[in-house]
Amino acid sequence: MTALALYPQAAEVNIEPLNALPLNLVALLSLAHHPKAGAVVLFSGEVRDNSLGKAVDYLEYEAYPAMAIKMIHAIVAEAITRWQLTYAIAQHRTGIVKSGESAVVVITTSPHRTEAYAANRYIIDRIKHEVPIWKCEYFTDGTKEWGGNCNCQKLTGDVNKHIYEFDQQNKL
Amino acid sequence: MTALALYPQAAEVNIEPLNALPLNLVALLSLAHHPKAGAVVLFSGEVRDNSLGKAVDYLEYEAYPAMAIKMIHAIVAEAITRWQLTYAIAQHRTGIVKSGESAVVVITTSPHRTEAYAANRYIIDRIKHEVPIWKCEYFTDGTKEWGGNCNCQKLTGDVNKHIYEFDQQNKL
Amino acid sequence: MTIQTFAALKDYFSANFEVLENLNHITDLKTFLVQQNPNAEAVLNLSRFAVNDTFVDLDFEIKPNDSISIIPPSSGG
Amino acid sequence: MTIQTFAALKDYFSANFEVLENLNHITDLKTFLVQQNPNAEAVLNLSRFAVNDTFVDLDFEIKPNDSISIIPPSSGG
Repeated sequence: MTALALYPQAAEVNIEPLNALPLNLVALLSLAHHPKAGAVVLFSGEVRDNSLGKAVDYLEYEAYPAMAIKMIHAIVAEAITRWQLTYAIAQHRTGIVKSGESAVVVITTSPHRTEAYAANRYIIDRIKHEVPIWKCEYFTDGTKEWGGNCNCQKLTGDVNKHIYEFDQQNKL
Repeated sequence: MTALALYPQAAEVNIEPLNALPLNLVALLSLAHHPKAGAVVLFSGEVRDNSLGKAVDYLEYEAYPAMAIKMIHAIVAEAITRWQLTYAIAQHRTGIVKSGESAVVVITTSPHRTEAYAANRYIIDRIKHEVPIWKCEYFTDGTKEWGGNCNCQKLTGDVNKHIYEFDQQNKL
Repeated sequence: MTIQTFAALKDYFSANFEVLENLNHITDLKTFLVQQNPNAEAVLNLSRFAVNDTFVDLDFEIKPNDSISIIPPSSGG
Repeated sequence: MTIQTFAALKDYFSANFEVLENLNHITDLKTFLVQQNPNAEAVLNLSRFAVNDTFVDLDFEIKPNDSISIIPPSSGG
């Protein structure tokens, strides 16, 4: 038994991709420390108090769990392999989320920082474009509206083809 | 008095750029929520248990506070203006930091995620290249070595000219 | 075949329903649903189709016992 | 003028010392310090100079009461 055996293989930590309760960023971040990881990047997507100029009361997130859970696991696993991460997790809220609360968190760690940043951005971009999760915005004036973040079809002509901000960054 | 007056202008929160005690990522992250911020990005630079193949016992960070504090404040302020951030802070450890502990934390928030990621990377790159902070690595074999992260002079021929990873990313 | 709809699509269709018509391909199902509710055409044009939880193209061949999910554009995060 | 050194430079010079010689520019100070300790030449070539806490170039003119900091390459983070 070597000293290294004392540390879990952090990349394998298993986190539920969907969560109906408030996301515990602190607990998730505390899992991310790893003796081989020099860089930890956390992204939290939080609910703003306005959307396109209208005052937002709260959001409600609907997911199709059967596909969403598998897809988030696959996206995270792909990022771990591609950037040789020491650790990566992603977790998305379902249900009602209020202004200032976190709707989604992505944490990536790697020996050096370039990989942790790139993988983090890759994971959130793919989740936002592909994973069957939808937000409904409830405004303070009593109206509601289903959000439509992904408009790629207008540009690609194919609902299954997406344009990722991650790739756009790399092309600049 | 409007409803907005209930919220602090988060970008102005004043954090000491240097800290001789363990960095409290949780407390710093909890300051970052803001009703206008849809994206929160946290970077933590942590001490690895190895450096160039040698087992690291701990690091010791030395800073020149008179210049380092002013420079970190200026870099963060510049990033806030350039990317119109709702909030940004950076804090660097001094003294002895052990494996798995955070040596530096940068938090940026903005309405949308592209700006929070870009500003975060910009701040950490400039801190690492420019700010008078130095690490001495103490290895488990009893030897020590001053780290020399910034080698830009070899490429630019000028100790005052740096090559930032941030700009390299944008050129890809 | 059984159909599941989500989010904005539920303003036009039930969350779960059965289609008994003899439809060969996903594109036929889409045409059928537009006939049922012409107001849903715009959102159906933006939606992806999954058969047994795997995304498929419009020319995918449907079997009678397939479970089909119609997925409006994602808006997570 | 007073000199402050940091990090690896302290293996070659005191952390704080005074230079009484009449030196006109930063480059003259650098030459003087290399003469004092030839082993420090490599690290001095990589270091930045600051006068009264502002980075300056080698042709910067020094005044007798200036406080000069010699800054080895940063290695924070």
